[in-house]
Amino acid sequence: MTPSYRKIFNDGLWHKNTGLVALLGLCPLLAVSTTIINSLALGLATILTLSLSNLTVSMVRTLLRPEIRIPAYVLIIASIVTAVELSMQAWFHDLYLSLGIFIPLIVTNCAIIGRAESFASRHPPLPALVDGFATGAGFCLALFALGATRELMGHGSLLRDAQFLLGEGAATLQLTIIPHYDGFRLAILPAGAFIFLGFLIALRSWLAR
Amino acid sequence: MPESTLPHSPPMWKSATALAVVAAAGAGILAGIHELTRDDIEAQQQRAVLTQLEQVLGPITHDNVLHQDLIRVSDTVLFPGDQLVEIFRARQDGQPVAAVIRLLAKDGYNGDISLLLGVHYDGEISGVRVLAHKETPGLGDDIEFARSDWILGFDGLSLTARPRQQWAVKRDGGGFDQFTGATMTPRAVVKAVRLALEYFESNKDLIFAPSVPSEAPNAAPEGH
Amino acid sequence: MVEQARLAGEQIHHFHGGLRLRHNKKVSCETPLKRPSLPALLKIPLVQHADVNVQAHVHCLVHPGDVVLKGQAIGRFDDIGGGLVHASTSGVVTDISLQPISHPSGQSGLCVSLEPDGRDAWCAYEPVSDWAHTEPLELLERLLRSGIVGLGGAVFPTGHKLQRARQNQVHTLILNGAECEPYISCDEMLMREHPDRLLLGAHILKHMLGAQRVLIAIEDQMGVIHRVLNQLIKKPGNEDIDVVKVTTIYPEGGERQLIQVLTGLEVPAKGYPIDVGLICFNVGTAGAVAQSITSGRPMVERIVSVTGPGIVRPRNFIALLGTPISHLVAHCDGYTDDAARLIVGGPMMGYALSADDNPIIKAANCILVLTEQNIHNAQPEMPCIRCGACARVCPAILLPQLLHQQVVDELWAPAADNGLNDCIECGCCDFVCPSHIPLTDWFRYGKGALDRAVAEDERAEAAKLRFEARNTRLSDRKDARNERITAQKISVRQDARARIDALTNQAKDQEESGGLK
Amino acid sequence: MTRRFDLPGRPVVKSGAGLSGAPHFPPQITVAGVMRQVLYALTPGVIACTWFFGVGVLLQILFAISFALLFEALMLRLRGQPLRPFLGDYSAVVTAVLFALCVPPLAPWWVAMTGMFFAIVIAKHLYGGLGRNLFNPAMIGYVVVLISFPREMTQWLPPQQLATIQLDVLQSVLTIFTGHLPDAFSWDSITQATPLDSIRTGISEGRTVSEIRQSPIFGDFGGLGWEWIANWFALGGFWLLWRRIIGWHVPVTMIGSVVLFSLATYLVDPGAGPSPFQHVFSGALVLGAFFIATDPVSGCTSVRGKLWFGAGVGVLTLVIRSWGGYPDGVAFAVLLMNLAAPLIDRFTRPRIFGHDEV
Amino acid sequence: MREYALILISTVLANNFVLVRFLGLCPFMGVSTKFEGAVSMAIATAFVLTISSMSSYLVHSYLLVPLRLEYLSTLTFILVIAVTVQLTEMVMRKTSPLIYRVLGIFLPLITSNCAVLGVALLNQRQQHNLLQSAIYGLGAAIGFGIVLVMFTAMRQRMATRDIPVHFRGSPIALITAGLMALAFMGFTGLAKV
Amino acid sequence: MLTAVIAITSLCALFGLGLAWASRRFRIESDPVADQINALLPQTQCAQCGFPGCKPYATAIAGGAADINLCPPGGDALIGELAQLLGRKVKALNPDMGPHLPRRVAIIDEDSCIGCALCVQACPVDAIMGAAGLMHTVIQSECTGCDLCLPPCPVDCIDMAEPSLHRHWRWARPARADLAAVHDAVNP
Ligand SMILES: Cc1cc2nc3c(=O)[nH]c(=O)nc-3n(C[C@H](O)[C@H](O)[C@H](O)COP(=O)(O)O)c2cc1C
Ligand SMILES: Cc1cc2nc3c(=O)[nH]c(=O)nc-3n(C[C@H](O)[C@H](O)[C@H](O)COP(=O)(O)O)c2cc1C
Ligand SMILES: Cc1cc2nc3c(=O)[nH]c(=O)nc-3n(C[C@H](O)[C@H](O)[C@H](O)COP(=O)(O)O)c2cc1C
Ligand SMILES: Cc1cc2nc3c(=O)[nH]c(=O)nc-3n(C[C@H](O)[C@H](O)[C@H](O)CO)c2cc1C
Ligand code: SF4
Ligand code: SF4
Ligand code: SF4
Ligand code: SF4
Ligand code: FES
Repeated sequence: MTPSYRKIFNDGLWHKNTGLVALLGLCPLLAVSTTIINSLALGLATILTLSLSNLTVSMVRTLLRPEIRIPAYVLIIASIVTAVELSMQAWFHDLYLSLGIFIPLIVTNCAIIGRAESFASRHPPLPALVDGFATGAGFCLALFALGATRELMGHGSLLRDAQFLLGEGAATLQLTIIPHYDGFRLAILPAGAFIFLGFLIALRSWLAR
Repeated sequence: MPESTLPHSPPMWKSATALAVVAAAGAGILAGIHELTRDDIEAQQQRAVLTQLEQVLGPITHDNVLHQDLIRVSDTVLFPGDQLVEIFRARQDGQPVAAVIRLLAKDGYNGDISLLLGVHYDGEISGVRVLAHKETPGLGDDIEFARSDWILGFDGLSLTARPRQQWAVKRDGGGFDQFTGATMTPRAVVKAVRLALEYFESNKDLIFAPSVPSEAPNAAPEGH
Repeated sequence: MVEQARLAGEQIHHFHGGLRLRHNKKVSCETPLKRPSLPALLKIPLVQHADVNVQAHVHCLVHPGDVVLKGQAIGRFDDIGGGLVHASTSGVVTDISLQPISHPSGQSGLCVSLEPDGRDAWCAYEPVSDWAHTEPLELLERLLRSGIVGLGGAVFPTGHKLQRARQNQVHTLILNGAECEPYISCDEMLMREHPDRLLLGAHILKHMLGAQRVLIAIEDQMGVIHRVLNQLIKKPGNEDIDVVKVTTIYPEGGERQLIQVLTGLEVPAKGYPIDVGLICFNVGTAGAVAQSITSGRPMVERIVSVTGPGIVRPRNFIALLGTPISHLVAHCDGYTDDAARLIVGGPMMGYALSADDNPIIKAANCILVLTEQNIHNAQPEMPCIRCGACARVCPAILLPQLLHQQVVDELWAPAADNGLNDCIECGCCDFVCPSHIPLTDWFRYGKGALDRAVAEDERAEAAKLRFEARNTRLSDRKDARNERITAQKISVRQDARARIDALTNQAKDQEESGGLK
Repeated sequence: MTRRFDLPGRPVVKSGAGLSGAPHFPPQITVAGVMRQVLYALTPGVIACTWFFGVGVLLQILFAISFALLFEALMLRLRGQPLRPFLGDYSAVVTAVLFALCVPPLAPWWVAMTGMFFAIVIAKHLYGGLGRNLFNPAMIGYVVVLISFPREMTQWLPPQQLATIQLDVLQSVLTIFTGHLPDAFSWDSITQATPLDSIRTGISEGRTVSEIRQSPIFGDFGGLGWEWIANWFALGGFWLLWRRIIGWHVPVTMIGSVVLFSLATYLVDPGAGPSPFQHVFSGALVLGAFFIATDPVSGCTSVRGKLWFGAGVGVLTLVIRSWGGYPDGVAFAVLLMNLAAPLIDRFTRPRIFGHDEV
Repeated sequence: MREYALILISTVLANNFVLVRFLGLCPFMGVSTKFEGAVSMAIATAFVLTISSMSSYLVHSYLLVPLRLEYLSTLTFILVIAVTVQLTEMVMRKTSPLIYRVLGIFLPLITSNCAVLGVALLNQRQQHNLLQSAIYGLGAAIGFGIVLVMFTAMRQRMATRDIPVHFRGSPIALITAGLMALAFMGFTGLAKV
Repeated sequence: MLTAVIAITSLCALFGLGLAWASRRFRIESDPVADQINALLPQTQCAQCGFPGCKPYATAIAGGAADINLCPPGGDALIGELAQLLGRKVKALNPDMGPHLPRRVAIIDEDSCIGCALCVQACPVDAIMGAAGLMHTVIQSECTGCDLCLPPCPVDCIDMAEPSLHRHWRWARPARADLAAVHDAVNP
């Protein structure tokens, strides 16, 4: 039985949010969320990969024997991620450089294989695509929230380096929220990433109480 | 992904074949995408290097392929710590115009500071940038262009424009500002830039030697 | 092995932890021992222990209305070795019913109510004229019927303890006079007033055990007793007896601690002193053995200290078992105005009672009454700050702070690993805890709960084995049957036909066994 | 007449409801008592600090205590805990004082605020408050402000004997409140590298220790002023030892390991690093050994564990001082050993009475 | 020698894989609140990481580079890792049932540990040779293991009941990891290269 | 393109062969993981999990064929232990399998028992004694409380009751006092 799209979205964005509830794909979440733009870039890459992988898996779901399902998914995902990586390298080179190995590491983001296994392999392509999108969007949301908090606390700005994602003209998008702000350096350090994510999850759990 | 990743049920070869097919399909598609993006990627990579070089070179004219005209040199006195220093050379009609030196300042507070230094053939600095460093955030990181204009203080200087004893931070009686609470970092950068200039001055000819020697001479010119 | 040279009358070993507490024994030692008047009614509980199930299997041997004589057996219990309970005086059984007894649970137990007839008439008894030439086995036989239990705290039937000890080679008998808990002074009074009885008990027990030597441990502040005992053991016949002074550190009187202090040996955690060739009796027990063997009479009374700041005139009594506590208190001129808590036992290990009409039992060495001021707690319970004070004083060398956490979280396996069962419930850790955590309460609870958890695990393991055994049995039976049937069929019909039939049969069998689900 | 007695278990006594058993004497020591004694023991050192570095020290302590109590009260309220027993246990005050002693005397007020927020709210109350924290709250607070406000945290004043300019009380208060010096002063003129910092930078510039020690900021064995502060803290520490509030294990192994290892390098090459004396009487080592590494809550609890804990703090301090990125390493060393403490406790359980192996 | 020591110090302490590099966090957070499990996981990871680090290197430099197929590295590395894990599992199950009893459960989980792929990719990017790759992998695993084991021991000491409700579970675990990262900042500058 | 496909395919083939060889070379019989899981299961053998006993369920979990939240007698405690053992996330007990109840034991009303022996066959752990035609009794200490003997009994003479093991007096769990009230009482 295919759940309603509304439920798919609710789950992906909030109730079963990968970053904040399921706690999968923590490494990229913490590593790249120093600024909003980095977060968004990785978030978009993840949405793309998830949607494509869910779609592909759902299309080939009847062809695969159960015992090779998972390895096959891994290969499919690895191929998609490499494709995304190549495209970023070609068209968003600065972003590619600043995200480093976390683009290829999308392969091991358990959320992707998890969705492939628990949703895409049991549902037709369209819902699978939507589920991939919703789950990815949930992850992107978590990334965005964390990135925004850390950038604001750490740099006192929002949307710095926007040109990396949106092209040269976007450099002016940067909002300096707190002028002459020296920066609360903990926010951009690894320790701060952990602590801020901890607070974010607590906040979500408080909101969802 | 709790279950194991590969099957262990009996018809092993069948599964292996199926997997190989998936992998082959993936590889095939990727090869296609790779073909498609290859040129763009190469262009982008060049652009990335060039942007960096041009930042420190400023507006100059040259007609060689800057990022490929590269030598690596070493000098035990001026480039301490056995480093191989990269020098990119800009030429116009085969004549030397300027060079970009990529080197490490070895005595930063927390480790090496990687610098990019653009210098005109006449020894005038066209620009300096810090590529990477490990200095204390908030204290020593004002050497970054992104955080302060301090690094622009080198622009237009040369060994002749500023006397040798002035190549130091103010606390040591020189002409460069230090940061409050962080003297070592600027001290290290100033020293590294000065040494690089000295090397450039004394080895100009070798650096711009038309035959492209892969290694410049190790011997340091005397007089330091 | 114990080295003779090391036992020059002073302790040379130490045990871990412990507390130096204010002694407070003098007040009750100044007045001589005395028997109180006969109370109007005795309530004799058939369970005389503090720490076993009050609903243990007990059998009453009399009926309401029966007339009993002093020393007549009136009940029997079967727990921990079993034993007899005797009438403390002569009189009429008025009632046999569940009554409040002196038990930490506050629960009721089966009691025989006895109305004394005032005659205090003994039943027939048979003294041993010459115990030194009587077979130890016969003495043991008498002891088993005498109702004597250990008076040091655990109330384990002395006859059984001796019986088990005789199976091992016991070389040293220790008499425990290190009465280390504050206020309690019944052992001290016994040693003051009847040192000869103590020595007699020592000789009898040594004879019964075949031990080579006897150590009497007393505290270093019992100066008078030390002198008297030393004079006594200089007399001929007492060459094998030594008196050792030990420093007064609570709980030096715990037998494991005492043994370590006297000999440097550690009694293995799951073992008993006899595993290292020793046995330990309370001095009161030795006195009771001496009395009972020489007179032939069972145990019907014990020495009880009635003391504490809540008592007007503290002192020691020789009390009949079953005497109401209030009767003894009345003989001490009653409570002071600020009396606030009634305790059976000492301040460190005793348990509180809610009313003073409870009877004296064999385990009751002391009736302690504390005042409001004594028990006033200046601070509520706070979280543990891991200061380690508890571990510093724990004589069992445990980490109470860790154990506490595990007991609170009900993590029984780690708690067992960390020695929950090795806790002797001495209360030292409680006493020093700046956070005022009732650690000992937690450990008492934990030990009970751990018992249950272990029993549950054992049951599961046994169930697993039986389940597997049953499965193999069923499948063996099925295999055998299949084989038999196949063999028959093959012999009668053609091969092909037989195979089909076998298959049908198999299918049928599967259906049958499918009923299992 | 039967007399009835209250059973233990009334609130005043022990465990609240239900039956409770022996012991029937309540303990004589209390948490607040322990913490108060730590505060008494800190007094000589605090006075010495104030003597050498001015009223700024007292002001920092005042600020830190106020913020600490504020956050403590706030968190107790949020967690639904009673205020009075926990505010009255003085543990937050101890945290605040120890934190304030690590902060430069003229640091602006938000340093104390941030530090106390991380110490009290995050390091302490998110873990469940008193006794539950895994990390030393004061040191968490200190490390957070150290990496977040490195500039403010390196503005150390010279001891009063060397100070050419001194701020009076009002100027100090203003500086702390505004974060800026009064107009007549500049940070570069009134601050000075600490002795440890000077040694670190000096060595990295290739000078030998004896050359570096020519500087007037050095005293007879440690830094001028700093060495006496260390002595007064040690005095307080000995008093705590005597009162049995702390055990000898941590201070002895911590200072001992620093002396041992620095002596080894010192004997090999006296010019390459500070002498053992210099190490012990510099920075926060003595304060750390008696007051910080001895924090019962975040340290090891078994005796052998305490020995390892102290030695670990000592060695790590030395490692960070010699090769790391910070002039002093006590705070990091304490936190790193806090990390390892549960593990150490696991492997250093004492042999239970009557058991064979550990 | 010095170079290898520096790689070790860097991966284990100064640039600890979990706390500074942010790799391998999912198993770090999720795997185990049980001490024995954490130790097993640490050992199993060390094993797999070292082996897969080396085999990825071999495949990369003897297959992908000669054929100019570097862009397929992600695909091949994940393949190599999966096979390494599977082989390790089989061999271990046969040769040492005792070790398998302890480690077996954790082996499949390792495939989804991004540190394993991360190490392979980083080796490639930092142009390590075979021995460097092996040491890098080992160092990463030791760093992961040490931190995991200490973290587990700490988590066991936490008193869940007293932690504010919304912080129970993963938030407090993350905050603890953050405070650990803070402590590990004391190691910055240790591996100056 | 072709190189890529050929290279990857041959790599796969190589790995496939390697694994195939290894799986033959290192074949083993029983699964130690299943034993570990079985050791945690309550051994009630009640089949509520949908498997004929605890061991089969353990094997199913080890093989990845069953989830860890199917055993009602084990309840949440068991799920926690399994999650720890297997490094999985804790889940709620699957309500389809029935609720978690405290352990009970069967007691046969000996007056009504007609000695049909049907319960004996049903009991998975041989906890019921008695010969056909005679009265039957449950050995209390061996009964796991699985309820399997209830349905077959034609006269409904079997009851489930609290086990006597739990009736022994033990010290109660200390309660924590209300700190605020206590503090006020202590410091008036
Ligand atoms: C935690 C800490 C980090 C520091 N980081 C740096 C740094 O990155 N760069 C630097 O030049 N000085 C740094 N310093 C300061 C130096 O130790 C030293 O005080 C300074 O370089 C000397 O300059 P001054 O004479 O202006 O005080 C740091 C100091 C501390 C305590
Ligand atoms: C903490 C503790 C303290 C004890 N204190 C004494 C004591 O002071 N005097 C004593 O005779 N027995 C004391 N005992 C009991 C002894 O351990 C031991 O049971 C007794 O000496 C054995 O003799 P019994 O069988 O005659 O009772 C104590 C036990 C414990 C656990
Ligand atoms: C359940 C139980 C079993 C005992 N079994 C033995 C025994 O087998 N051999 C023995 O010498 N003493 C045995 N004792 C007596 C102990 O050795 C010891 O004297 C008694 O527990 C009193 O010690 P305590 O008051 O220190 O606990 C047993 C005691 C109890 C309570
Ligand atoms: C000897 C001793 C040392 C202490 N040291 C510290 C310390 O270094 N840092 C701190 O925050 N609290 C310290 N405290 C106070 C208290 O233990 C601490 O706040 C707890 O960690 C709070 O749960 C100390 C307390 C004592 C008794
Ligand atoms: S004495 Fe109390 S506060 Fe101290 S460690 Fe033991 S239980 Fe904790
Ligand atoms: S009560 Fe138990 S834990 Fe506490 S000190 Fe005594 S033996 Fe140790
Ligand atoms: S549901 Fe019953 S049979 Fe299944 S595992 Fe649990 S106890 Fe065993
Ligand atoms: S007697 Fe009944 S309830 Fe008990 S184990 Fe046997 S079948 Fe189950
Ligand atoms: S994302 Fe790194 S392990 Fe999951």
